[in-house]
Amino acid sequence: MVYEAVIRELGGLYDRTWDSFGMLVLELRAENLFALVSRLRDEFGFRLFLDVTAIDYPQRSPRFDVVYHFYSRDHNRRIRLKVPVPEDRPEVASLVSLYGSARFMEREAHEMYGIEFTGNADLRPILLYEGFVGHPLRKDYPMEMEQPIVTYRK
Amino acid sequence: MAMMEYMTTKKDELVGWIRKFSLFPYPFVTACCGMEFMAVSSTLYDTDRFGAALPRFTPRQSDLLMVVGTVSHKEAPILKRVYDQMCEPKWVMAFGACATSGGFYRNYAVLQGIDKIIPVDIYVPGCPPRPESVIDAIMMLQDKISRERHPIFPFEEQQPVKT
Amino acid sequence: MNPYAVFLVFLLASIGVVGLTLALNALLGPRVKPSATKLEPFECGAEPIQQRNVRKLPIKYYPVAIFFLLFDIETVLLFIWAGSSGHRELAAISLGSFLFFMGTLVLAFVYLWKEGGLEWQ
Amino acid sequence: MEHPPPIRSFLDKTADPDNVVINIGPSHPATHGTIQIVAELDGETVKRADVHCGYLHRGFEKESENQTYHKVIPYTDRLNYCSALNNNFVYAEAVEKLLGITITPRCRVLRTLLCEYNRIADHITCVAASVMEMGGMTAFLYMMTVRDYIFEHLNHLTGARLTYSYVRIGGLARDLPDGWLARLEEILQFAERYLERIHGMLDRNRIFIDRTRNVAKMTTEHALYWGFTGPTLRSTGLAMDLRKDAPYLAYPELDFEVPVGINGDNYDRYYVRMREVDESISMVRQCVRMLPGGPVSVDDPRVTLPEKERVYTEIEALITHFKLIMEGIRVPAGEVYVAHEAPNGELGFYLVSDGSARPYKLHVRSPSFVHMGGMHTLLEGYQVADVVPTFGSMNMVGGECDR
Repeated sequence: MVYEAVIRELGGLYDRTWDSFGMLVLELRAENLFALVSRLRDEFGFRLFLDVTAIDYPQRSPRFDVVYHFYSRDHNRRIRLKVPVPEDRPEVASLVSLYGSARFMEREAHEMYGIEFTGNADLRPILLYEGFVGHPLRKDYPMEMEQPIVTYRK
Repeated sequence: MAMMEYMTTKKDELVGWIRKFSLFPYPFVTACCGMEFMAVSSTLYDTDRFGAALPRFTPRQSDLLMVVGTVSHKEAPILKRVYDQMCEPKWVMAFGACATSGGFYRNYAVLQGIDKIIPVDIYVPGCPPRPESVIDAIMMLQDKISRERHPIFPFEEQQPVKT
Repeated sequence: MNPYAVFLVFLLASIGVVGLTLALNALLGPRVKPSATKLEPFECGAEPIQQRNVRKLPIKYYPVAIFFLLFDIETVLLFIWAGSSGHRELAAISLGSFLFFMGTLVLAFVYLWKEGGLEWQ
Repeated sequence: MEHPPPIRSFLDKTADPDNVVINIGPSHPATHGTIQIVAELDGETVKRADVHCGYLHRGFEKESENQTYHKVIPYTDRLNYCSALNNNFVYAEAVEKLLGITITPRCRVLRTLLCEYNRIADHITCVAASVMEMGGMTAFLYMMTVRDYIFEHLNHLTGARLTYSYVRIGGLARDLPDGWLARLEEILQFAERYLERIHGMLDRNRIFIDRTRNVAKMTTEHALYWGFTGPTLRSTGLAMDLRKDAPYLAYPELDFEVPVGINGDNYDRYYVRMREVDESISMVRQCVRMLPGGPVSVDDPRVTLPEKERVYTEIEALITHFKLIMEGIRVPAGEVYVAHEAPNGELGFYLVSDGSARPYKLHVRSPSFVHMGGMHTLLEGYQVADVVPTFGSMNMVGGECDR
């Protein structure tokens, strides 16, 4: 099974691991994210980059959890990486050089949560528009605060 | 003077009759109502029976702007620009709950109804509306068109221009 | 009814229809001063990124335009030939001249096809 | 201009002066109204394309964080509105996994049946729209007629033509009305007859082949690198299908093949979708044959509403009914990622709950969003007219792409 191989081989790169409904979860620090992901891709065949998103825990000290999902076609298994990131410096290495689908996903996570992806030069807003202030999916952003572009009629 | 009144109403009715049966819609389709627009303009429920099915995909050749689906704040300037570039006389149909009032998306991303940025002539309720209610809305719009006034002679009162 | 009268009626009818529609349009149509946005080119609702519409066009468009013109005018002459084919004494001459005319054009078309003028790349 | 443009493209500064930079813009019939492609053209060939989405971003995640678990279901319909039931079932399975509920056998088979039935409607809509954009109006009208019968038929079951909200956590809204399955068989035969005509019209149609064969070709590595899944990936030759790799619902008992293309161009994507419709029709028939009896919803007081008679007579049923409606379902804390094979590819729901009655975070991994990320590689080098069939064959659905 690929999960035991991953746990054994990549021992030093992650801190904690547990099982979530049949899917291996690795919790790791932001520094060794790039190393872990490149080894996962090359040695264990996790070639499909599924998803990157973030979770906002306003009360917790490392406020954000950047969550990655990968899928390995050869072993038919999924894996989830969780990277706790502090609020003042929410920086994570960008995976643009490893996966093409990371471009759009990282742009979305950047504009929705304010996660900085170092190494991704093109972090323009993708779901929102130029001139949108703030990160709407954070828990402290009020739901109905609209920032209209077009001036309303009288 | 009564003859002149009679003549002008006949003239307005004639112009209204010509216009209401040759509506060229510009389907400004964005979301799920677009599936209903495809259903209403194809064989089973046919808007062509009312002369309103030949979609013109440029605002220059269309006179009915059907705003079909949710208009988000990123889409609002696009809608405003398409409306401005339409030739007179033009009418606007808010197709579906999202175009009418933002639907059940009450959040930072969705424009709460297109009448905040452009004047709307007819609202179609439903999410997505059933084809029958779309055809009913087109018939109501045609009644509205036929009642409009087209002043030529000085003594007729001027029609307020929709801003 | 000398033939020129028929032509005159035809001319008056065409000018009349066009004139009527223009007059009605000017008379009944709403007179609204066009705003700046209305005069801008329509680019699917977005702002046009480049405003320069006078620029060098690639040469590929030119031969395609010429070929279209060539074969379009040919169809115009087709109508004249069709019209004249009914008269007994004219029929033989018009058929011969037309076949010669069409033959040269078909030759040109075959050469053009083999030369690859119709391929886009 | 009185308001700034919503997007900024790198092409307006980096395009070389001889080329034309145009918008195949947001309000364009071929881009389904919500995608803006800023293309740099050299004559007719697209040199570079810059795809912008987000024009239909309706804040699905923010809305679902402020609704109870049952009230999120109507929002999941509007994700991929061509096949609303598939989204419902993925969301419901995510919540049921957290709650530890196993659905009843009848509900399991019925959900599979409806998944495949909605896949037929989605593929028909996709092929109809992309063929109509290439000029095949007759094929469009044939397919719209078939799809309209499917809509009316599902309207008879769920009450809505397009946005069904038919699923409930732990089951379904109601059981099949009588006569529904007989009508289902009629529609399937009707669909097969009409789809033969579509095959007759398109498969060996000179124009269709010239416009789609060897256009927007890609290899499997390229598809995996850009994260494509579903018919777009299978058209390159890799038989990756979640219904076979990680079977869910009642797919282990169904026998079906996974259609696979040869060289991953527009024609293969069209043909993989048409073959998948045939497979789905046979799967629906197998589901109808093996549909077991029994209740549709699991009778677990935490999730399912008691029957109306008991609510009017017994006080406990009234209390559970009241609590379920007013406070919603309490889902134990935890996180789960559930992915099904939606018509466009792998649709994944990542649900994090903190034990309250509202989802703490509900992220949707949407295939259309990833396809838009990689689509510019399929546009560059081809002609402007090929943008339309390529975009049509990717089947981008606005609601699912921008969420």
